[in-house]
Amino acid sequence: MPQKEILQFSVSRLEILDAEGNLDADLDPRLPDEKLLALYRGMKVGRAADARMLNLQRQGRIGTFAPCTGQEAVSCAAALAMSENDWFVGAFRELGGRLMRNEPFWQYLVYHNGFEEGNAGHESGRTLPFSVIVAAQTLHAAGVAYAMKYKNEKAAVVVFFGDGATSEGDFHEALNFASVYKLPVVFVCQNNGWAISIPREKQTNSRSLAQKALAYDIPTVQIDGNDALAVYREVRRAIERGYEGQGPSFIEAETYRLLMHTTADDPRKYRTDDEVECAWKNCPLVRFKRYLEDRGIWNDEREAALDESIKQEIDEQVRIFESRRDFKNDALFDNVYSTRHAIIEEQRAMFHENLTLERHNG
Amino acid sequence: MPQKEILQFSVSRLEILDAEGNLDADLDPRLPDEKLLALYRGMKVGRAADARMLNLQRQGRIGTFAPCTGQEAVSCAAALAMSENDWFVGAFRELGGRLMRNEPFWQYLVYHNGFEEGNAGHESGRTLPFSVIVAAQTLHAAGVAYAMKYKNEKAAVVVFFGDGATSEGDFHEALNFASVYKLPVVFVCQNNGWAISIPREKQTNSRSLAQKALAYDIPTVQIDGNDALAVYREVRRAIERGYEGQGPSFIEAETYRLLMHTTADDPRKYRTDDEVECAWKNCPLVRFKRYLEDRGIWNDEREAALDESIKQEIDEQVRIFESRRDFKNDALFDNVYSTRHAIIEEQRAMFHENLTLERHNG
Amino acid sequence: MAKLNMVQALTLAMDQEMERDPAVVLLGEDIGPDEGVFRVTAGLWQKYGDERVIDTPLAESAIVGTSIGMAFAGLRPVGEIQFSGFSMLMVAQLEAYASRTRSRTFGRWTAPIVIRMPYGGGVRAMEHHSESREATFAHFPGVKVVIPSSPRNARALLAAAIRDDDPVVFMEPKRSYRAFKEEVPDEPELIPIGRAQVVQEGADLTVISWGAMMRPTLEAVEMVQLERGASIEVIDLLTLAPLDHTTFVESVKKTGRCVVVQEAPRNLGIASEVIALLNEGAFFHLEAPIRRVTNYDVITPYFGRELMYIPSVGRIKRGIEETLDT
Amino acid sequence: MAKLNMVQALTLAMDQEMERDPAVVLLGEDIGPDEGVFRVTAGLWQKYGDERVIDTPLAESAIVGTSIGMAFAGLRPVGEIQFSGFSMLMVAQLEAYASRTRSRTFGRWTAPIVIRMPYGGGVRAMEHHSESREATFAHFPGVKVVIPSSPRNARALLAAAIRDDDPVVFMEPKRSYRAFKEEVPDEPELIPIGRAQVVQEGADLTVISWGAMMRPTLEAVEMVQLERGASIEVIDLLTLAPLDHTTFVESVKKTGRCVVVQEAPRNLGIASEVIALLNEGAFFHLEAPIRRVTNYDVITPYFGRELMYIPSVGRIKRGIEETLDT
Ligand SMILES: Cc1ncc(C[n+]2csc(CCOP(=O)(O)OP(=O)(O)O)c2C)c(N)n1
Ligand SMILES: Cc1ncc(C[n+]2csc(CCOP(=O)(O)OP(=O)(O)O)c2C)c(N)n1
Ligand SMILES: [Mg+2]
Ligand SMILES: [Mg+2]
Repeated sequence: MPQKEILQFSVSRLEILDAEGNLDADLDPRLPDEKLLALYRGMKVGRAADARMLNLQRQGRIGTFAPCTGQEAVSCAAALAMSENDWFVGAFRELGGRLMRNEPFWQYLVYHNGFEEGNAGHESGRTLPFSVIVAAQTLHAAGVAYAMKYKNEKAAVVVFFGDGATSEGDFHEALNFASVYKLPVVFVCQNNGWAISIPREKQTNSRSLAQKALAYDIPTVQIDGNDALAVYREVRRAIERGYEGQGPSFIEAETYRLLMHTTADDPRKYRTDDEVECAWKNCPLVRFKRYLEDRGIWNDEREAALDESIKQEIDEQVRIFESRRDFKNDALFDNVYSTRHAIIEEQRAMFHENLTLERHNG
Repeated sequence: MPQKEILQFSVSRLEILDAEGNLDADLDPRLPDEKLLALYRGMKVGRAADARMLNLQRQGRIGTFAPCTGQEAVSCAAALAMSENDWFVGAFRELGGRLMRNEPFWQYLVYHNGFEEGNAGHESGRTLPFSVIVAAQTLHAAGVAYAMKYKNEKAAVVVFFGDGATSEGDFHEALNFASVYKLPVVFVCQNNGWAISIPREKQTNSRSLAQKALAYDIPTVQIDGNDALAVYREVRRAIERGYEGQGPSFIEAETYRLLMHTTADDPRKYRTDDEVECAWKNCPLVRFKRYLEDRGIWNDEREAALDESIKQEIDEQVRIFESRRDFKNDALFDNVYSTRHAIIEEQRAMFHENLTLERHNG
Repeated sequence: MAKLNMVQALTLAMDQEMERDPAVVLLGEDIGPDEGVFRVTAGLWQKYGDERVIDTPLAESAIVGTSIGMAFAGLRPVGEIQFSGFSMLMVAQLEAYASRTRSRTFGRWTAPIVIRMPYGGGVRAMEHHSESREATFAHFPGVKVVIPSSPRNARALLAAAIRDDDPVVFMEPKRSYRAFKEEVPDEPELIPIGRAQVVQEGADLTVISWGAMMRPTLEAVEMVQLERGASIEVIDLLTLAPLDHTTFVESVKKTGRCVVVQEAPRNLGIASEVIALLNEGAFFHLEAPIRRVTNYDVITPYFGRELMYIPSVGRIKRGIEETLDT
Repeated sequence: MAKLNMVQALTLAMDQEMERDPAVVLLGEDIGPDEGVFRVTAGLWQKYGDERVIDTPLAESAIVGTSIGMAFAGLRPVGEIQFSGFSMLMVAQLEAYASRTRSRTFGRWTAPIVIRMPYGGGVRAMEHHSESREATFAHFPGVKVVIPSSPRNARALLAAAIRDDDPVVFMEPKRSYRAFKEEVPDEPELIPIGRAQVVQEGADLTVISWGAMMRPTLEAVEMVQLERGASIEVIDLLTLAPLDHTTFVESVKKTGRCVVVQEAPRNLGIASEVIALLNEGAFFHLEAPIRRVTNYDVITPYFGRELMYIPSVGRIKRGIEETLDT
């Protein structure tokens, strides 16, 4: 009864639409035209919004932010695959998907201009706000999913995180928790090749990130994350698995961060221009556009019209953002607790006194 | 290019000496007699020491402790497989192995009688003290291994932890860290079926714990942890892999906690007597004794002599323990920092004053 | 009305809150069939089942992190950390999310979770099982920290914590778990979080304490009163964050003298903040330095020596006497 | 002797310590080719290579936990936490192992590690990038906490921290990283850990601060001195744990008045402990309440409002004036 193999595992990789625009017709999810167009628009909006933010940041009109350019297919196709009842739990690099979930861009800008008001009040439903502590949100996703299961709601949770996030303890605890209770969580790893300056190969010694899920017996797949059709298909399947009580799924979406980590970062310090140039050839938008053209539902004219409409939309949002500058100075005191407490209110009074004196003196 | 399998993994299981004493001669590590006898003695000492502690605890002569009965093969055979230069990094359930590493039992008792002196001063070399925070020590093991590699020492680190520990974030971070730097760490998971009241099946939804290592591309194996020969063989192989710069290894040793979690625990609340009775049939000592007998190097007479010698040894250690009760009251102030600080010394003075007054008044 | 010890009173609170509100769920290590290592969840798994009394994997960050997610989605999770010594593993989730989600989203998202944990020494426990870390949690803006001192206030405070819309770290003095019984009304009772209790009024000196230190404190106070006829006001803080400074500032304005009794080490404990607030609010009424009777700034001693380090009745008594004499 | 900013001074300290002692290794996220997100490790990876300047996976508990292991085995690891906002993920390793290994093993094992981290606000950083959590670390017995305020003392304190046989949390005021330059001697220089520095002597009032608050504090002090001819003593704590209370108690005994300036929220900050110690050591010399000029007990504001909340020169000045006038 010596040594014997008791368990086998494998990781497979899925690509539907490659960088050259070749399509695997069998796997094509055959989305209706209006969905395809919505997806393309979403990705284009994400790209354009990113570019605008870069401008605003350089002009000092907003603060540091993490651009998403190159990764639009992941969050946008996932957002398309989700219903309103599903939960979108992001980190900080899902601009396209967030906007598709109806988060107003002007609020996104308010937030990135340093005001918590950017997280407040908009009715984007089940989209959780930014999460900066890497991997922490994976646990929130598991908790939300527990609540959905507990309440017997037909709803799944799609949570996004990077390749770097897979090294954190919270990531591990979240996958285990989701697996133990068979929770409807779709773990979407945006493997963009880098965690700031750490390349994927130094982040972990594993041959894939998809295989991380084997530790928990969670169904897993690696996909080309710049292939919006593959993202859509796998996220959708995973959501349905969640609805059916089959538990969590894991998706490694291989993509690339085409720009800097954040606007405070200088990627030249750790990667070559060549690598980046090469990566631009895999741009998720280019191949998707070709796919639409091949289907005969797209042409240069429509492209121009779309660009114009997006520009107007973004202009409008920036205009709203610029007009929202009347923020209460003492807002931080408002929500320390759900009810007022003497110690906070005394400090609020001190705060006002100080501000008044400051104005008076300065 | 549709969907294709890109990576295959498997987990195998190894047994050499089964519960009935059947031996897989091909896999038998063929240890020389004196090593076999040392190993048997080590396991017996562990068992007897455990029993004595249970007595002492019931008499109130020591405090709460975590018995190891049933799991002796894991830490003892691992200790045998290690050289003095290798590091033994335990949790709290490796009594047998610790004693084989020359940790004096009387010190172990001092510790369990509530005095930090039990961790102090003994020259057990590269054996780290007790670690209570579950899984935390796996990171220390990785750090020690980094130092060994950095210093070019021929030394590996064997770290022990339970099935429950595999759920903690630190466990995950340690495996990843060890894998990234190809560190000479042997991760030994003592899967004893329970984490206090949580059965292995509820701790994780995975079919094995061995497969946890697949996430990091760390070589892994599941073994019968009550099979001392299997433990020896795999730990030894893993240590050598470490020496050769091949990085970490993972071993899931399936065993069983025959007694309570700690003396403060009542296992009847969560598991049946039947289950426990069944598990006694797998006792690692019984089969090993039979193996020795089959090899013609053991008999009842020797067993009786061994029992007597162990009893004397333990009696002697308990005697030393009982004689070491002259602990400094203010010892806690001695090692807050490496050098004296006014604030601590002032408090030491207050402490003495208080003790004096207390004695005076009470 | 039944006579309950603190463990029973806590169980009662959870039971009644679970009956009242199906959104209340419990999660933690060994809280199901094992009923918690101190049996605080006794009978609840049997009554409410796996889905509401959730035995979790061994992962403290997960207990709090998933609680936060559950709360986002409308549940009222009550997480148990088996001993406060393991609570450091979850402070990141507490500090970065539970404490500030309300503020950073203007109330769009909130994290009404309770994190229960036994704390403190005196029960001859293993290493890392006897810490008093309330100040660590209390230092994070947005977190409420509550510590009961008796069966009755434990029940009423835990019920209030579960109904509270903010994250509450609820620390249970394990030394008091079974130390004594008290009449606890059958009907749900609430004590507002954020208020200290004047346990007894007095004119000459104010003693402030909380949790497991209340019992030796009251004993010491009684001795001093008997021996010297002094009139001593005693305050049980009950909530450590946000502090009810009004109550103790008013008290010390009246008495002019104050002793703070704390089980935790001295440096940066709750007593430090109490003194700072008294310095600000009652300075001109102080007739003597405020005295701290606390543990020392050493690691929490293993049980062989712990009782020499935790404030004793004698030390507290001397602290009061010396302050009266200054 | 060269004029360096704080970043350059810190780099110099690490470079010289690495040259001196091959046991010194650095580890952290992005400290290699990227040279740290603030470039504090500039040139060190190029000079010392992968083995001594270790780019780690994204895992803070691992950075500290493996540092502890390295220290057990004779290395002198200097870990970097990218921003103090992420440091909560490693407090379990700090509290349960780094801080107490020496005590719990009577020195048989020790954890001489340094954990560097930038802290504090004022640089318009993202959320969770501007906290001041020194009190969290300082509350753990056995941990030393050091915060420099200038290039020269940053270099000398970091060198001392690396040579120190105890775990040191070394917090770098990122607002001061490039704010100004100072002459820094070429030769290694050490400042003993555990000692505060009297920056200037004075007779009427003592101002105590540390880190990034030293600059606005000194500015405010100068204004008050000019405007009112007051004589003000200024103390830079430098070490937050263990506190050098002798220095500030003696000072306040002399001046009778004190203001503590702190960037962190008020509740349970270092200022609270300073006040508690002054209450104990200088009570009968105090002529006015000790004043705290601090942030408020709210979450660390996102950058849009942060400068309204962090103590400003004006607030510090008023704090001093009002205390002089009481
Ligand atoms: C716990 C924690 N540690 C460190 C950081 C600093 N940091 C922000 S993003 C980042 C890299 C994240 O890499 P990855 O997960 O791959 O996401 P990506 O940025 O590539 O989208 C780091 C180190 C953080 N935000 N949180
Ligand atoms: C971080 C942490 N959480 C909880 C505990 C309490 N505790 C001690 S042992 C234990 C179970 C450990 O199970 P396992 O890892 O399987 O080891 P075993 O006790 O079975 O040897 C628990 C929950 C702890 N010591 N540390
Ligand atoms: Mg990445
Ligand atoms: Mg176990």
